[in-house]
Amino acid sequence: MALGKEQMKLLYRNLVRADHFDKMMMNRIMQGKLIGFYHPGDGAMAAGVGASTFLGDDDILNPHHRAHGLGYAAGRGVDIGRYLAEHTGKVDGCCGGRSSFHWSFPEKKMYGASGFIGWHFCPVVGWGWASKRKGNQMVLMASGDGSYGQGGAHEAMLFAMNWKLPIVFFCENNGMAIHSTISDMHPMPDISSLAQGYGMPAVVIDGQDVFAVAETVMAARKHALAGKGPTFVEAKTLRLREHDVGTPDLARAEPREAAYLEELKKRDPVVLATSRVLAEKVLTQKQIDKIYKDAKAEVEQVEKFADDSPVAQPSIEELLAGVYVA
Amino acid sequence: MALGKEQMKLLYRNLVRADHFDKMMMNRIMQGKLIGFYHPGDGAMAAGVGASTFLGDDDILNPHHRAHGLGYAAGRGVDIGRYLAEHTGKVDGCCGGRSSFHWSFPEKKMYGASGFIGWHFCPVVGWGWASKRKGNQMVLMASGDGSYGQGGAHEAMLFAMNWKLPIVFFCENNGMAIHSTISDMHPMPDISSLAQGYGMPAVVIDGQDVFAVAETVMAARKHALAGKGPTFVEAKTLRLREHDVGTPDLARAEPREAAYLEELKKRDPVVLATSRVLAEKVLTQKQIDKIYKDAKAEVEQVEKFADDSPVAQPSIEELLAGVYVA
Amino acid sequence: MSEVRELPLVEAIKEAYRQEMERDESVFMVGQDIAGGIFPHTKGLVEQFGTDRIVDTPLAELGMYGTAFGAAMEGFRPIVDFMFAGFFLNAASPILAQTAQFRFIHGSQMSLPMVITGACGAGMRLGNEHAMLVHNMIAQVPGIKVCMPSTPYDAKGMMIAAIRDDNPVAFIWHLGTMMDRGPVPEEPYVVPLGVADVKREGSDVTLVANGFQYKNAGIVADRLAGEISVEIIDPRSFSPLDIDTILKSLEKTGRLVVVDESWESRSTASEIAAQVVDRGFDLLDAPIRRVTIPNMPLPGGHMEPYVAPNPDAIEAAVRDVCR
Amino acid sequence: MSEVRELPLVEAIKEAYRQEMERDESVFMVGQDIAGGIFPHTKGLVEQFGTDRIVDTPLAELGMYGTAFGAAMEGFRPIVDFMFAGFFLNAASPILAQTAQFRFIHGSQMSLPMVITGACGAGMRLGNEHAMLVHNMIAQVPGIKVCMPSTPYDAKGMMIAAIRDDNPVAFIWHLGTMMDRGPVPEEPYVVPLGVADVKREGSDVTLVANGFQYKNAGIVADRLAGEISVEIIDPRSFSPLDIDTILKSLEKTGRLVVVDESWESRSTASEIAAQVVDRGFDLLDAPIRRVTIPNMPLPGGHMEPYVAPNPDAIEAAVRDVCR
Ligand SMILES: Cc1ncc(C[n+]2csc(CCOP(=O)(O)OP(=O)(O)O)c2C)c(N)n1
Ligand SMILES: Cc1ncc(C[n+]2csc(CCOP(=O)(O)OP(=O)(O)O)c2C)c(N)n1
Ligand SMILES: [Mg+2]
Ligand SMILES: [Mg+2]
Repeated sequence: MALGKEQMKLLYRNLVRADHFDKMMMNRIMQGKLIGFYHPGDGAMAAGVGASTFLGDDDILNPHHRAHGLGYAAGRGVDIGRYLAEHTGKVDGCCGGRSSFHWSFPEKKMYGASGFIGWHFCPVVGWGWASKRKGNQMVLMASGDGSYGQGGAHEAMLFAMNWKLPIVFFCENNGMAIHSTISDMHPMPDISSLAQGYGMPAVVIDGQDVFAVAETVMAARKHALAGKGPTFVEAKTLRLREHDVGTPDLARAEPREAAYLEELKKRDPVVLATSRVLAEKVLTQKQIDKIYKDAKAEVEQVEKFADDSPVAQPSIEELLAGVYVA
Repeated sequence: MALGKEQMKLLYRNLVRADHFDKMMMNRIMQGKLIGFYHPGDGAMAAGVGASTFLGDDDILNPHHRAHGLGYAAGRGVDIGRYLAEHTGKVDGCCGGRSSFHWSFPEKKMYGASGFIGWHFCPVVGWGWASKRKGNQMVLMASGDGSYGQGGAHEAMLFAMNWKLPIVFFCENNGMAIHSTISDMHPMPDISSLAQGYGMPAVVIDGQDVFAVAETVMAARKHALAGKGPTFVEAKTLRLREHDVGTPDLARAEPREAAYLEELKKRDPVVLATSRVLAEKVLTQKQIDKIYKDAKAEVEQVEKFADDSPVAQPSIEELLAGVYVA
Repeated sequence: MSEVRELPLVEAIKEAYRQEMERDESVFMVGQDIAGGIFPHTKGLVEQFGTDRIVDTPLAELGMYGTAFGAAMEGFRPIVDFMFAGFFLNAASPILAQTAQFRFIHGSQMSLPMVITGACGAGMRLGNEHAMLVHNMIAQVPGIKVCMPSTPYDAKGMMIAAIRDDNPVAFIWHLGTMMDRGPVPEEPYVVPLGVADVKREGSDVTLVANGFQYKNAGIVADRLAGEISVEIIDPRSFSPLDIDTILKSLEKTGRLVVVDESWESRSTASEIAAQVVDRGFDLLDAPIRRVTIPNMPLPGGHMEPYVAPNPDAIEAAVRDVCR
Repeated sequence: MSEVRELPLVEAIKEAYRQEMERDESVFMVGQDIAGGIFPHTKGLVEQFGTDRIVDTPLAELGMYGTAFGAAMEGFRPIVDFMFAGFFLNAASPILAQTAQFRFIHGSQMSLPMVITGACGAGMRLGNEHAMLVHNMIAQVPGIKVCMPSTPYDAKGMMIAAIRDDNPVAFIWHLGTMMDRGPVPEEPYVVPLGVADVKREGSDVTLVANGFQYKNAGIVADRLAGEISVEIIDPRSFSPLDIDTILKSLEKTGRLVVVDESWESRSTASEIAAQVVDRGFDLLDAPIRRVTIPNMPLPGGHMEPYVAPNPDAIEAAVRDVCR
């Protein structure tokens, strides 16, 4: 499925935006202007943007935890102001400021998040089942290589293949899970080898190439919507920084080597995408400059919105009233 | 690994014994002389006998739930009197009469049972880990096709392959899980396809052939003890009767067809083994008659032992003292 | 009043399923071997509703539960059947962590209308795993309603209430009540969740019990009739717990015994005692006694009858507080 | 008496690991990223003990827990670290069903010497999942001991006790106490499990609290000094629960407040109240108040400080029972 120029432009713009959002979050956490933690997506924002930008409005989108899903949020057109307000405990947060990082935009069919890595392998079965019953929607299920250790991943893949559910298992394989390296945690070179056990089609792609990701996911989506069942898409990516900002960056118990990290930096997806859009004359340098300017302006506006929003401190009674539907 | 004559004799004897034990349990449950339920192994006792008869004393053996593990118990040389006494709530039961079907012989390294199908995929990792540390023992992990639906199966196979643990995943695939048929529950023809996801060697064999089972498992055991890691052995077998005695025998919501069940009966493992030991002159008809006579006598003795044993009704205080190690 | 049909409790539950599935296309059931049926409560439903709405899954509780959990977000109203209620533990993480908090933590924007069900109870002599009443495990965590019926009438009305509720509801039922017969109106009706029921009036002591233990409570009240006047309250729901009805009864009796077929530790019996001593301290004329499974896994074999709560143990506790 | 070193609580725990692993070859640790270390309690251990005994696993709690569960049957003494205690829910089935009943149901022939551990507690503002204290979920089920230390001294002694115990022991620790410093003897020692500690004597009211809440209790006792004399009891263990020490204190005070950083429903606070009203009815001069998280998932953001138990809420409860 070759991309048109307008599609490439949109992907490029979303990638730049996502990259700006990620840097905004890194800056804020270091400045103490974010609640809790932040797991930086630096150098790995292409996968989420590519996977999410061309989904249908009815498709269900489960973002990866890394970069707190910002690549997917950018691709989906989520209101980043309300996203940030949630991460700062403000009344305009998308969950009223009570969720910290558990952001959710049900109207965008991004139902929510959890601190339990791999939790989504449970509801994805029902999302897929419901999508099949409805007939005109599918599920993009994003998560990391680490999450495929969970037993729930097996049950989800089993059910998906057994019932031919319209699900794309989209794995951002950055080769790491906190301090663990994938080679220590998985016996095969590719995570997607797991798909073989169910006869599920699997593709391995360069997750740094936002265009390749979009093409592959859209093909898998078509396959799903045609009633042909799930696909496993493994996007090879990388982790430039520590697992969460401020903690040590180790491989097992040793610091990761600076030279190795320098190598990784060469695969920066924004740099790759920029050369391509320039080479293929999709965008001019001037247009690119404008995209950067807009992204910067959007970040400023997002931060102002979140910072201006009052701290959310509802009463115990108000909170209790939110536990159950009356 | 070709079997010697003495090995074949032993397998044959254990098969006949196991078959007698299974019939004893079926009779007793129908007569109301057994507590709870019984899941008959009728027509499918070869797999357990074949898999367990030649294990080493230090090997850990987790029996399949079907026939309440009697094929494995017979192969392992477990005291069937204490086994039955447990199933009848007697003081001489292997667990003091309090477990019903949760029998256990720790001294035989058969650690216990659970009513949660697939529970064993959790401890098997530790059994395998400990066996690897000790170096001279392995784990025979038996269960049914249904149990491989559990997420724990994935985690166990992942850990086993990742750490090259000495485990044989022995699956008795009878094509059924209560009323569910495997073709409805698993997208591939073989359960052992799952092993491919981890690069784990897998073998599919005729589970009705007690000799083939023993040969295959012993080869997999050797592989495990050589430090080469786990093997998946799928023994194709069948279920002649209802899931548990007294309940309807359905495939989904329809009764299973009589003609189909008649077909299955032709694959009776005792009949198959008898022709072979006669044809290969491993045993004479006279010797076979003796084996049958002995098995019958053993059943009588086992039943007498269990029936003579007093009902176990310890006091609440005695029971409470058994919850924790003092 | 026209005469009312009698039905066994398990058929009352099935009638609730049937009527709600007829009324509302979005209701469906998911479980293991429910098309064929393990207990009679699902038998025959597949013929009427087909495999799109009576959904059998592989032997995998996370995937099975997930079918319901995810579908509920997409506008369906699933009923997920764990066969034996204790098997819910295989999906404890999505239930106790994710389902329970999903609405609240995400800003109370979404609802998860779903019923989590399973059979349980001492009586099969198979021990802890099959007998476990899991109500206390679930009721410990806010975000899921929890209930268990004692009579066929309540069974139908509470199941309909559970299906129509926009919250996740865990509805467990006791195998020891499965074949109990009682009047059940044919038309659909609702027994509200969170409301206890004074099932028998009395003046000397308040006896709280439900499920199979409700029958044991009745045996004890009969035994003591003429001697001690026992008021029996069926809490029906464990969460929310209707403590007001119990406090009101205590205004009359001043004495309380709570029966709970569960371990004593952190049980509904304990919770009721704690709430009563907090809010009704002045009403109490005697210690509150709890009749529960002592703190041990329920053994199987011949031990169930005297280890699980039973009429003798209940009678002793009632006599004790009435001394 | 010689001067005793001060250590942060987390280092006290690490010292217990280290000394027990030096003493006994069969002790090992298993968890996720424990070689690198998430909290300081495992940092550096892999250098001394190697990857055979500091075992990192894939991101898979069933397999991770299974490594410990199975190894315990084979004569090892595993410590399994869930990182955040709430993640235990991913292995709730083998823990709450299998581990808890394993010994008993199989005729008390085997033992499962293992420690289940994880960090928890409000303070990170991430909400329920990361903050959850899981002690009440585990203590509900008989067969596993459960405890949480309040001081570095107790942390070391209780961890050593847990490792040496032949039963499964869940040892949780509160992130809000991680860096608290206190005297910790260098040599190994044991603080017995199941024994509460009167950490501060008083005569007007008994205040039960532990972990981070023990500190809040101290703040309140200081605030009230001269006005209300507060006796602070640290239960240390939740299961078994040392109710005798609390009853003894009540003989003096007649008033009880229990702080429990957990939902109110079926909490340790409820269980203590129930046991006290059962066994110590005549000792009570006032209602028993529980200070807990109200029955809602703990929200994150800026709501933690007033939703979780805090000095103001504790003070109000104490004043209330002392009116
Ligand atoms: C159930 C559970 N176990 C462990 C953790 C701790 N944890 C948080 S992120 C993470 C690694 C996730 O790895 P991966 O899925 O590859 O995503 P990545 O962080 O590499 O993008 C772990 C182990 C958790 N949050 N939840
Ligand atoms: C966790 C759990 N889920 C469901 C059941 C109910 N159940 C008992 S046996 C069984 C089928 C097992 O199938 P399989 O593993 O193939 O063994 P088989 O009975 O065919 O020999 C089921 C679903 C159970 N006991 N435990
Ligand atoms: Mg990763
Ligand atoms: Mg089977």
